[in-house]
Amino acid sequence: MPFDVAADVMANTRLSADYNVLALSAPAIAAAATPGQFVMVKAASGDDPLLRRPFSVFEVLRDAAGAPAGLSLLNKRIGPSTELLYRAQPGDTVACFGPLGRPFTVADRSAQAWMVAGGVGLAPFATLADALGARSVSTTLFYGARSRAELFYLDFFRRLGVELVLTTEDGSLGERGRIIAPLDRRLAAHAPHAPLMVYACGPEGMLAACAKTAARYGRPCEVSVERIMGCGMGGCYSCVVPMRNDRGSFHHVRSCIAGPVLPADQILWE
Amino acid sequence: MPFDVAADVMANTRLSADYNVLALSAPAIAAAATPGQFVMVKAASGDDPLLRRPFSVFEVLRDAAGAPAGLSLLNKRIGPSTELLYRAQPGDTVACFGPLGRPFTVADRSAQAWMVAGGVGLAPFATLADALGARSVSTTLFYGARSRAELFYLDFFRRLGVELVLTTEDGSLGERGRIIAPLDRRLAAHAPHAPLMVYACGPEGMLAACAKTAARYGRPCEVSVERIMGCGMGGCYSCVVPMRNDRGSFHHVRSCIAGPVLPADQILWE
Amino acid sequence: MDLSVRIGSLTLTNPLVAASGCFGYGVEYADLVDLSSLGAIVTKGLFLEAREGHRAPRIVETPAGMLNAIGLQGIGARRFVEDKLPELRTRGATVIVNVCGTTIDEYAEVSRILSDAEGVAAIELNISCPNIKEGGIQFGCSLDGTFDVVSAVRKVTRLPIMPKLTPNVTDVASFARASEQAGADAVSLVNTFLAMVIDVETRRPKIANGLGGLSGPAIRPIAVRMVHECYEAVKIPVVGMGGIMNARDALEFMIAGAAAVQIGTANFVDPLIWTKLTDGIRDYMQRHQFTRVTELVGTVQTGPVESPTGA
Amino acid sequence: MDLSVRIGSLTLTNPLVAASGCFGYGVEYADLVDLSSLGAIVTKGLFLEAREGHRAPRIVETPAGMLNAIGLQGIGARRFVEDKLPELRTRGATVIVNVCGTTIDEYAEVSRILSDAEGVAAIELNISCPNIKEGGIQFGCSLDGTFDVVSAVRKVTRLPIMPKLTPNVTDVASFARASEQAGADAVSLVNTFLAMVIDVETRRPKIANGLGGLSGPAIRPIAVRMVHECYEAVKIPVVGMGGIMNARDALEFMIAGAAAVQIGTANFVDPLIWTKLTDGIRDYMQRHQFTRVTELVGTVQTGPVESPTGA
Ligand SMILES: Cc1cc2nc3c(=O)[nH]c(=O)nc-3n(C[C@H](O)[C@H](O)[C@H](O)COP(=O)(O)OP(=O)(O)OC[C@H]3O[C@@H](n4cnc5c(N)ncnc54)[C@H](O)[C@@H]3O)c2cc1C
Ligand SMILES: Cc1cc2nc3c(=O)[nH]c(=O)nc-3n(C[C@H](O)[C@H](O)[C@H](O)COP(=O)(O)OP(=O)(O)OC[C@H]3O[C@@H](n4cnc5c(N)ncnc54)[C@H](O)[C@@H]3O)c2cc1C
Ligand SMILES: Cc1cc2nc3c(=O)[nH]c(=O)nc-3n(C[C@H](O)[C@H](O)[C@H](O)COP(=O)(O)O)c2cc1C
Ligand SMILES: Cc1cc2nc3c(=O)[nH]c(=O)nc-3n(C[C@H](O)[C@H](O)[C@H](O)COP(=O)(O)O)c2cc1C
Ligand code: FES
Ligand code: FES
Repeated sequence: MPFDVAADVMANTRLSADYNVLALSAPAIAAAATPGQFVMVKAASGDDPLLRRPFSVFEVLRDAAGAPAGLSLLNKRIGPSTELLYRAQPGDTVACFGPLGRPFTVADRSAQAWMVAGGVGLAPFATLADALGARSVSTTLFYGARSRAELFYLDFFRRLGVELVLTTEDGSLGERGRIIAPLDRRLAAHAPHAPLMVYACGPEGMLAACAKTAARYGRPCEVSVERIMGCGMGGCYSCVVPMRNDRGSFHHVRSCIAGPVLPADQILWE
Repeated sequence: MPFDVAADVMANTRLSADYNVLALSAPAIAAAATPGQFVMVKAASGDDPLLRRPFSVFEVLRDAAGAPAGLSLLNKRIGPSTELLYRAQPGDTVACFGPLGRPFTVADRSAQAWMVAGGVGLAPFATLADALGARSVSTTLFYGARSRAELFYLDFFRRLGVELVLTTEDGSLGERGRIIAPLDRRLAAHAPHAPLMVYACGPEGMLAACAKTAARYGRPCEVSVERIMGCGMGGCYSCVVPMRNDRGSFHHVRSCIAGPVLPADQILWE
Repeated sequence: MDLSVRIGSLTLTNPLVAASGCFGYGVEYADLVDLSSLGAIVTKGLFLEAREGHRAPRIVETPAGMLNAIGLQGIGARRFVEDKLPELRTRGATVIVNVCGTTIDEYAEVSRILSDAEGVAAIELNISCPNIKEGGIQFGCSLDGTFDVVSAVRKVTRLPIMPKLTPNVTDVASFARASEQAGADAVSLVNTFLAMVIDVETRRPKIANGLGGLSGPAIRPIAVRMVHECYEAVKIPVVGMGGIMNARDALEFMIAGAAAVQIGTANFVDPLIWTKLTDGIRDYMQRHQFTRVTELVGTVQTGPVESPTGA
Repeated sequence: MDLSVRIGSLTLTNPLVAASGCFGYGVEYADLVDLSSLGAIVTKGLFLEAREGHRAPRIVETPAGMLNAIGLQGIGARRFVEDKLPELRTRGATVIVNVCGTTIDEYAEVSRILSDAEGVAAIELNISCPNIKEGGIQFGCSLDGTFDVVSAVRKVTRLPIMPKLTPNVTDVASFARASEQAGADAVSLVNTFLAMVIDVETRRPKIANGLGGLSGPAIRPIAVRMVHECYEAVKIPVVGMGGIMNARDALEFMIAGAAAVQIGTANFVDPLIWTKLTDGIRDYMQRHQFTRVTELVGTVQTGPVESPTGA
């Protein structure tokens, strides 16, 4: 069950001119969250912006005794709500409702886990990497961004023993280009019978490419989709994704409750 | 001419659970402001609250060299905009447009000046007291509030040599009751031919009582009226006050440009 | 303190109702909110058959509001009765079904199916959805159409009928009167305002359907005015909505003339709004010494305040 | 880059116009804003005689909007010509006068006085003020009334005439058509939405007049839709307004079909908005490679986006 918390801002760490990590005090949500779930957040006090916005739970923060004390958001500033979250300071409170949605299926030790992140699509993978690490799953992060300055938390993942495959559009770190290229090469090289699970989060085009690539090599793939969400609870039918059905047609599922994590091969990519 | 400044918050001093003094960096406005003028302020970044709100210039703040560097507002929290001003922190900016409106007529040394303030109506009198002090006008502040905890800046006025007459509704400081009572007594006792100017700012009922009392003793009185203001520039006709005219009738004047300081005896009190 | 209100033969334990399309089928919220504590819930609009609705994006935020064009995605009347109604009954919900139709016959047929089912408390006739051409607004924008739909449904059901009026008309009160004359037990209003948001970079509408319906606090002052006009025009109860965000807003509608209120968009912003609303209304009634919430309805004094200026 | 636009025989140097009632008589802003840099300014509404208007409070803020009922306080047509017009001419302002009337004859008489004066560029016929009963809305809510007022004024003036339409109707495009048929050179819209805000503590309306008109960003999505409908319905230019707060919003209206735009409420929030608007429009035109601002008008593509789902 989700909780609604008037969360105190614990810290705001600016990562770049557009990215920050906002730490919120919300023990109940933090204790319940599983990798891939999200929260609905509202920073404004008035009616503009009106609606809450969906954000992945980035980190679960723990107190000295190791108990869940809060969560952090990896926030990218692109409009009014993300602007408010970029500017939030200790002393402010943020309305935070969650955890919500269907999480990733955490692979077990018999499989390898490949996480594919584009830009702010990194957000759900910190907790997923944690969970995979707890199961000793061998994990790789494919992570692409515009430039070196927008590849964050690399040491965090290294510390968890996650292998990093990086790309930047300007070639300032890792391979130059998009993240699908190394993913494709690695998939081609991967032993056909070694179990593997692909997880992806990022822009729609990247997700579609990732889904196609995984399918080409017959690998299961879960993607975390991003739709405009009004409620996060299945109430408004705004967040639909067309999914193939048996009858060769499609039906619209609400990605806030059937997702945001969905099986890539069932999505009717547009 | 008024200036529009995106003013940095320099300091926020909380005076009580509802009152604060907000210091804003706005040299151009500070240099131009005269006692009784106001600024139109917007603290929200979005469209809610939408409109700016009028605030008296409380203090003109000066830098080490004595040059005007900013201004402060004496803010009382009563709704969304004043709530934002109560919570503002250094690092925030506030849109501030001014100075606006017709100021007080500063008495000259031949007269005594009596300032009558109710609650947050104290705001315009800090700069007026300064200006009167500069002209060596003997000045008294009649200042009423709900309780001792809401009588602010007494030392500030004492330092300027202003005589204080205080009332509180609960009797916790000064005389118990409303400020009109001591004003009335003092007026009655004041030598009929000694020139005197009464200035008043506060709730509408207090202003009307003050106007009536001053008129009863034949004393000139200027009041700073408070109307809901949409623009502060004479553009919207929202802020009107009915003023008597020669033909025994009334006309509506825009208190943002004809006031906020108006001759008390011409107002048609309701 | 008595919070109960009556809509025709139906008594609601309190005046707070979840608005259609903003609360799924109710079951989505069953673990979060005690459904039996709401005055009623109105379901997402239902046609006879299932519909997939419009493609995404289906909503866009606007200043203090939102535009939606969902396109009435829904599972159809029969599957609703089979799949959703049993759980809603178990949870103790008072269920009002929002009925859609492309023809008068479809309205009547859907209403008949719901009347035969166990657990439907009332029917809200959606003759005002601005988002699909064949979604009923052709009836809702014509006095004859409104009269005809209500009359036809009146013939097939004894459940309370409440046509939901569109605000996109010159004189909404005349539609309330037409509904009353056709035998409606109540009217509800407002549905959303037909509106448009354009992405200037692409020069395309921001939602896939092009036009959408505006809801949320932005429209509240218009909705309050319309509810008041209908209250003055008819004797049947008026159920008010449009941008209610808190107890103050709910009270504003009741004081304007609403016998009950619906909460739509606010439920997205605050899914736990219901107890806050009840608490706020109770607090107000205590402060103003009302013992029955119905005493509040229509108490707004619109007469001019006397003024010495005579202006 | 060419920002000029045409309204009948009148050419404006740019499409940015100060809306009636939101810019006084223009002279109030003359020291702050270079009046000649605006496309035009529309004066506060003028009757034949002076009026004191309603008593205060005359406005109340609403979510992302405001309600006003000023009651058309004004100095009357003749005093405007004597007292204000000379300064406006000196300042180089293009002056459109917002003309009010309680009768068709009054509209004609005021228009005649203004036509005889030096320095009036066009007439905006206010047949849509929701705030006073005899303020013209009786004409603006009837197709015949609209036709009759426009025809009568057409007979007495060769100035461009632009009736200002009310949004409080079912089909605003039909009013644009009636205006066109009666000889209008343009139409402007929207005036404010009739609305109401109640103080729940006193159970009285928050503004003295009871009802008022809603303006500001809250109404923008509805206004954009209406401007687009009128653009599709008539050949004469449509002047759009309703909640424009910045260059993006102005562009949105033009893309929807507005030949020029008016800025009302935003002027209160940002009295120095004008250069920001011009800069923003220039920047957009550069980025999107438009050389004439008129090329933008009505370019919205409302057709459905193709979709593999066919939804
Ligand atoms: C499940 C999920 C998880 C997400 N996790 C993150 C995250 O961890 N970090 C992060 O920075 N962003 C995340 N996002 C995206 C984030 O929700 C949007 O960036 C944010 O809503 C933009 O709001 P705004 O007011 O700043 O911008 P706006 O100007 O309102 O919108 C800019 C763009 O953001 C998208 N958007 C707007 N409203 C919504 C909405 N209600 N729901 C979804 N998208 C919207 C639209 O594409 C829009 O064009 C996530 C989205 C989803 C659906
Ligand atoms: C010339 C002038 C000088 C003022 N100086 C000060 C000052 O120095 N310190 C201070 O604390 N307050 C001052 N005020 C009052 C201040 O403007 C209001 O308290 C403020 O606008 C309330 O806004 P809100 O959003 O907090 O409350 P809201 O909930 O919006 O309003 C609460 C009440 O405040 C009043 N109000 C609302 N909007 C306006 C408006 N646009 N203009 C005027 N009154 C409004 C109304 O009576 C309203 O009922 C002054 C007002 C005027 C006219
Ligand atoms: C996402 C969404 C979906 C809606 N779906 C329906 C619907 O199916 N049937 C209906 O009658 N009204 C529907 N409405 C309208 C609401 O029930 C309500 O009339 C309107 O939103 C105004 O109330 P509000 O401002 O509280 O949301 C919908 C509104 C929204 C926001
Ligand atoms: C305070 C105020 C006064 C107004 N007075 C008039 C008027 O005299 N004549 C008129 O035609 N419109 C008047 N209007 C309507 C505006 O011109 C404009 O049509 C409306 O406000 C919508 O635009 P906006 O949202 O940009 O303000 C007034 C609006 C406001 C807010
Ligand atoms: S966000 Fe409302 S149904 Fe998914
Ligand atoms: S506040 Fe707009 S005219 Fe005075």
